[in-house]
Amino acid sequence: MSKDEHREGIKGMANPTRYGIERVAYWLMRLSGLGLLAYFVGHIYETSNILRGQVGWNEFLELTQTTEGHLVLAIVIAMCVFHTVNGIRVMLGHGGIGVGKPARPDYPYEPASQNYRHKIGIYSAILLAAIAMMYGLAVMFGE
Amino acid sequence: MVDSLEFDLIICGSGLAGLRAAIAAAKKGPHLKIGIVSKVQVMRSHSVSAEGGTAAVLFEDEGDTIESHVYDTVKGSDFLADQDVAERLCVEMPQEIRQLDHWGMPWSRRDDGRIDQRNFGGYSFPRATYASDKVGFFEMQTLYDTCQKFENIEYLNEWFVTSIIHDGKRFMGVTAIELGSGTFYTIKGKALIIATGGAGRLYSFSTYALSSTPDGLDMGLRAGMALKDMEFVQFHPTGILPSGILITEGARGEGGYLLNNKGERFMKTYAAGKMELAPRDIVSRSIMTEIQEGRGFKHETGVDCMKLDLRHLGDEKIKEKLGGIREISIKFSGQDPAQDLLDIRPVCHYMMGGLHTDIDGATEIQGVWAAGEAACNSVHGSNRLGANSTSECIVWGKITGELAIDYIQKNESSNPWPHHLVAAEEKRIYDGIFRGNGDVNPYEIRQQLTDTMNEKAYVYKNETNLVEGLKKIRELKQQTWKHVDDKAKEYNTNFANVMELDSMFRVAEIVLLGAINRKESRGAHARTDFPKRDDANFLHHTLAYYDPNGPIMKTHPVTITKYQPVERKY
Amino acid sequence: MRESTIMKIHYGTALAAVALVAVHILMRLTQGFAESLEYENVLANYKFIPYAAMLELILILLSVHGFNGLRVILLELKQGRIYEKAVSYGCLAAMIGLIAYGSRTIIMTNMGMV
Amino acid sequence: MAQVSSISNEQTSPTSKLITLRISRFNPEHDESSGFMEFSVSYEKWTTVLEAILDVKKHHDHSVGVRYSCRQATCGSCGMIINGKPRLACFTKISELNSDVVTVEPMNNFPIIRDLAVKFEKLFDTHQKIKPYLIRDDTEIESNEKEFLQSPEEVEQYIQFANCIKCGLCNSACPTMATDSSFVGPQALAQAYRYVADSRDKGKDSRLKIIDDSHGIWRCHFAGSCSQVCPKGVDPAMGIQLLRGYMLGFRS
Ligand SMILES: Cc1cc2nc3c(=O)[nH]c(=O)nc-3n(C[C@H](O)[C@H](O)[C@H](O)COP(=O)(O)OP(=O)(O)OC[C@H]3O[C@@H](n4cnc5c(N)ncnc54)[C@H](O)[C@@H]3O)c2cc1C
Ligand code: HEM
Ligand code: SF4
Ligand code: F3S
Ligand code: FES
Repeated sequence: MSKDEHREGIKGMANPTRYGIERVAYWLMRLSGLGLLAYFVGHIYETSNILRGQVGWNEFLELTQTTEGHLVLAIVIAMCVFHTVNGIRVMLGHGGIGVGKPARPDYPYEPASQNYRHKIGIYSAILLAAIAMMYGLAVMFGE
Repeated sequence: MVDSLEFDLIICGSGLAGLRAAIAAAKKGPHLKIGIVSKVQVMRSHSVSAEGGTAAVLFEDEGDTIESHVYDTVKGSDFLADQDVAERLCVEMPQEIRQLDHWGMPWSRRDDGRIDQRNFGGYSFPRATYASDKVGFFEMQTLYDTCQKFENIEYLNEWFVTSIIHDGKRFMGVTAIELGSGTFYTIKGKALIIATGGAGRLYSFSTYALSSTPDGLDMGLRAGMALKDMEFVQFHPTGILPSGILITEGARGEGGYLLNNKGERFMKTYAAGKMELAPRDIVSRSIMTEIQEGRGFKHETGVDCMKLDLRHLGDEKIKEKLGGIREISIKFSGQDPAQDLLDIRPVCHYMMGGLHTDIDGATEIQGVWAAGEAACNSVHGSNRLGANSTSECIVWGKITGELAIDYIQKNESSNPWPHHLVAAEEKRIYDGIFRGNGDVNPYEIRQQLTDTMNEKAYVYKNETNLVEGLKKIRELKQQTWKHVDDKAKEYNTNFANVMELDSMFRVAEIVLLGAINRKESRGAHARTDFPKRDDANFLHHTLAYYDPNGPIMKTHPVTITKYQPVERKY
Repeated sequence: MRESTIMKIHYGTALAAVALVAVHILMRLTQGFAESLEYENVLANYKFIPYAAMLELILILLSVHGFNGLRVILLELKQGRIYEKAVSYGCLAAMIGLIAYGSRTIIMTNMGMV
Repeated sequence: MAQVSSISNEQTSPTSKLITLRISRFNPEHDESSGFMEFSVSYEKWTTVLEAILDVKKHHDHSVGVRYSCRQATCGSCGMIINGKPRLACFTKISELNSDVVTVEPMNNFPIIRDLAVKFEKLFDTHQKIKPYLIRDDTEIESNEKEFLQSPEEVEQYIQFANCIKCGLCNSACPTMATDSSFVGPQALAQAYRYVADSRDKGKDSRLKIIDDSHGIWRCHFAGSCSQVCPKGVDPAMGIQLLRGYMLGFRS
């Protein structure tokens, strides 16, 4: 990216402030997507330890079944729930569902696509993610 | 060596007229190179601000006739219009409306799917074709977007044209500055269409875009063409305070009232037959008379004004048909037309005058046409009816575009390129202006000039004021404002602004001189010292030619075909 | 491949994954979390062919989805013909690699090669 | 007869207040990097940011580079970043910013020409690329005997998108635009939808093909920032999702 294009760059792309909850959702979606991918790769590696037999598996389990490991897992749960719920919302949106109907705009213009349905979708994705994370923490630390 | 470009056809100005010409030309001469040169980015031209409508006869099945459109136009012009020209406008227009429709224009529709029309001032049939209240904007969009189809059109965005180069008889090219880089260019061409629009920024209280300055007109003037009928400046009755942004005549077309401080619809005193929908010159004068007789209001800026009442139209109708002015009044004036009365006042809105052309839009130089508001083919005479101007732009855009192509295909120019003229022009703008010296702020001079025009040549004029105005402007001209403090080449709007100011002096002088000479009242030209129309002495057009010692004024006959002048009553 | 086809796959894999991942996680929860991770239980799961098949499916779906997601992000970050080619093929290779690696685990475990 | 005099911008009334206007200055040909210049300007409740900038240009520093024309939010010239967000200078009143400092910068994601003026070539090019005109049989388009009938409801389907003034604010706000120099952008995508949704048009397939590209419509993630900054209520985000609905087979 050449400097004289005056693009906002990654900082601008990744800055979730300024533009309301939809932009926050965009940002969380990216982050959770990448996070999940990272976890997923790790997870595949983790499970491959089963090939090393009971000893190897347990060795590895010990590594992950720590407080830090549980915290990471809790975050993964949250990311997964958010990414899934918001993913469904985004897919509906991308299909043109729930984004409002075209109509003559009246001043002051309030974009119909930034509507309460999608906002509720985003908030519930965040909420569900939080609940799931709590639940996960409870399960993991409860024992 | 001066950098150089070459086109077959150069179109200077990218408003409605310029773009319509470009399409007509591109279709007719698919192998010719067409360049649209504009000092603003092509689609930013002033035409986007046109709001209310475009006049055309569409409903002959419901009783409208071309004949009636012609007569309304001629009567509206106070019989100064060339009647053959007016007829041409009205005959050509209906098909242009449909052509725009076929190009994607989002005309407002009737329930049966046909294109709708609304009422407008001075017409005997509702024939202003509209698209909400953003007619000019949508027309510009339609034309701009249609231009995108043609590969032989090139856009020179933000190129300031400074002069026309010709060999005394025939057109050869123009000189221009590419604002982005600051490079001075010659653009060679076989034909030119001037579509540089009106010059309403001669007045400080104006509906025009800030870019509507007289440099286009001045360019023609300096090249030896005449400016015609410049004394006729239209004041639109309803410019909203404090900005002067237009509240379209469509607001009254949809049923809005004008009220004085007694709460009366005062138009009943002045034009009982048409009330608020009398032609603009009459409504503007009525407002000023009311104000002068003490029945006006004071705006919080201290300026006198009148009220426009749209409340009875209801929120829904306002949103549907007048969404643009609703936005404007809420945003810029804090008044919601559904609840508040709007503060309005007559405002400089249109120039009937312009570069002298014949019925085909041809100027006095071979290979140069003029179209749109920059041209004066005398279709509007001394007062334009609302909605007739966008029509004019479209019709003569098309006519000149096609004629220019015919001309290019028939003529091969072979005269040697006049380098000395280019050198002289370079000297004029770089030595005379860019490297000029002085300590007077040109922007303050511009403010004073435009304020003077507002004060001395407003709705009502008289000898004393006009002469004072002329004197003041000549004084201002003598001051040392000819300098550009911004020394950079790139995007030097300071330079452009000072060149604009330079052109304002020449054109303002012609407006005032024309007004002083015309000792009668006709259409938009209202003299308190000569309140009557005087056909015996003044049924003629005014021409002004450039001369270094001040303009040379001449007259030109009016073409009258069917309609003998009678008293104009509504 | 047309971008629309790729993105349809992206959405399709996401949708299919919703159901499958749900089952996968529910399994962890029905048994009790720690218990579910015990070697015998895990091994038993792997040996249960329908479950192993489901794991394989999840593996493929999420690898495709995830690495295409990565491709999208990388494409948006920087442009250029060579870079874009590298990103596309790189993601494809990573995707195939991960699927191969994961499949190895599943198949070998399933066949009792532990 | 006395004429009522003009309204001059320079009038200072007792109601006028002062703000600090910070203008970003940069001439890429001469300067290494951009910097700010500060001016103190007075304003009334209706004063727009554009008026304040022009006031500076007239009275303090003639060399401020700024693009403007209509001053009524219809020409799309004056987009810039005002206090951190892309807005039209002529459509932003100082009084509504609720701040003693007004900072103006050139729009992001457009190359700077000078100070506040940016290059639009890219936007114009992408706009042209999506075929922004009615596509149907040429003889039908060029005949001007009869209008194409279109009901008010059919107009309603696209009129919102036809309000676009090509100001570029949406392209400046969009997160994809922030890093992707090849992305078509919300402006052009909304225009693609404008013509697709027009009942007179028959060019849907060819337009869909153009935007079905690795830097086409799919690079929109429904972040919605475009719609939030659009000064004309165009709602590009909606148009883009509806357009994508066609491509995903949700609509036909
Ligand atoms: C607020 C408003 C509302 C209106 N509403 C209506 C209406 O409802 N109906 C109606 O019929 N009429 C209306 N009019 C009148 C009508 O809009 C104008 O007459 C018409 O738009 C003029 O168009 P044009 O093509 O001649 O020029 P413009 O649109 O004014 O364009 C002039 C072009 O010339 C270019 N130019 C100028 N000088 C130079 C130079 N030196 N070098 C390079 N380029 C140059 C400019 O960049 C611009 O592109 C309205 C006018 C105003 C002010
Ligand atoms: C199971 C439910 C899931 C659903 C419904 C889902 C849905 C989606 C959707 C719709 C997108 C596109 C977002 C956009 O274009 O704006 C997306 C992007 C992405 N997904 Fe998923 N996804 C799921 C699981 C996963 C998992 C498990 C991973 C990790 C392997 C993942 C990784 C990604 C990545 C990296 C992106 C790109 C991020 C972006 O473009 O914003 N997804 N997902
Ligand atoms: S969609 Fe809105 S923000 Fe984008 S260019 Fe058009 S008017 Fe401006
Ligand atoms: S901000 Fe950009 S990501 Fe899409 S919804 Fe608008 S184009
Ligand atoms: S000056 Fe035209 S949009 Fe602001």
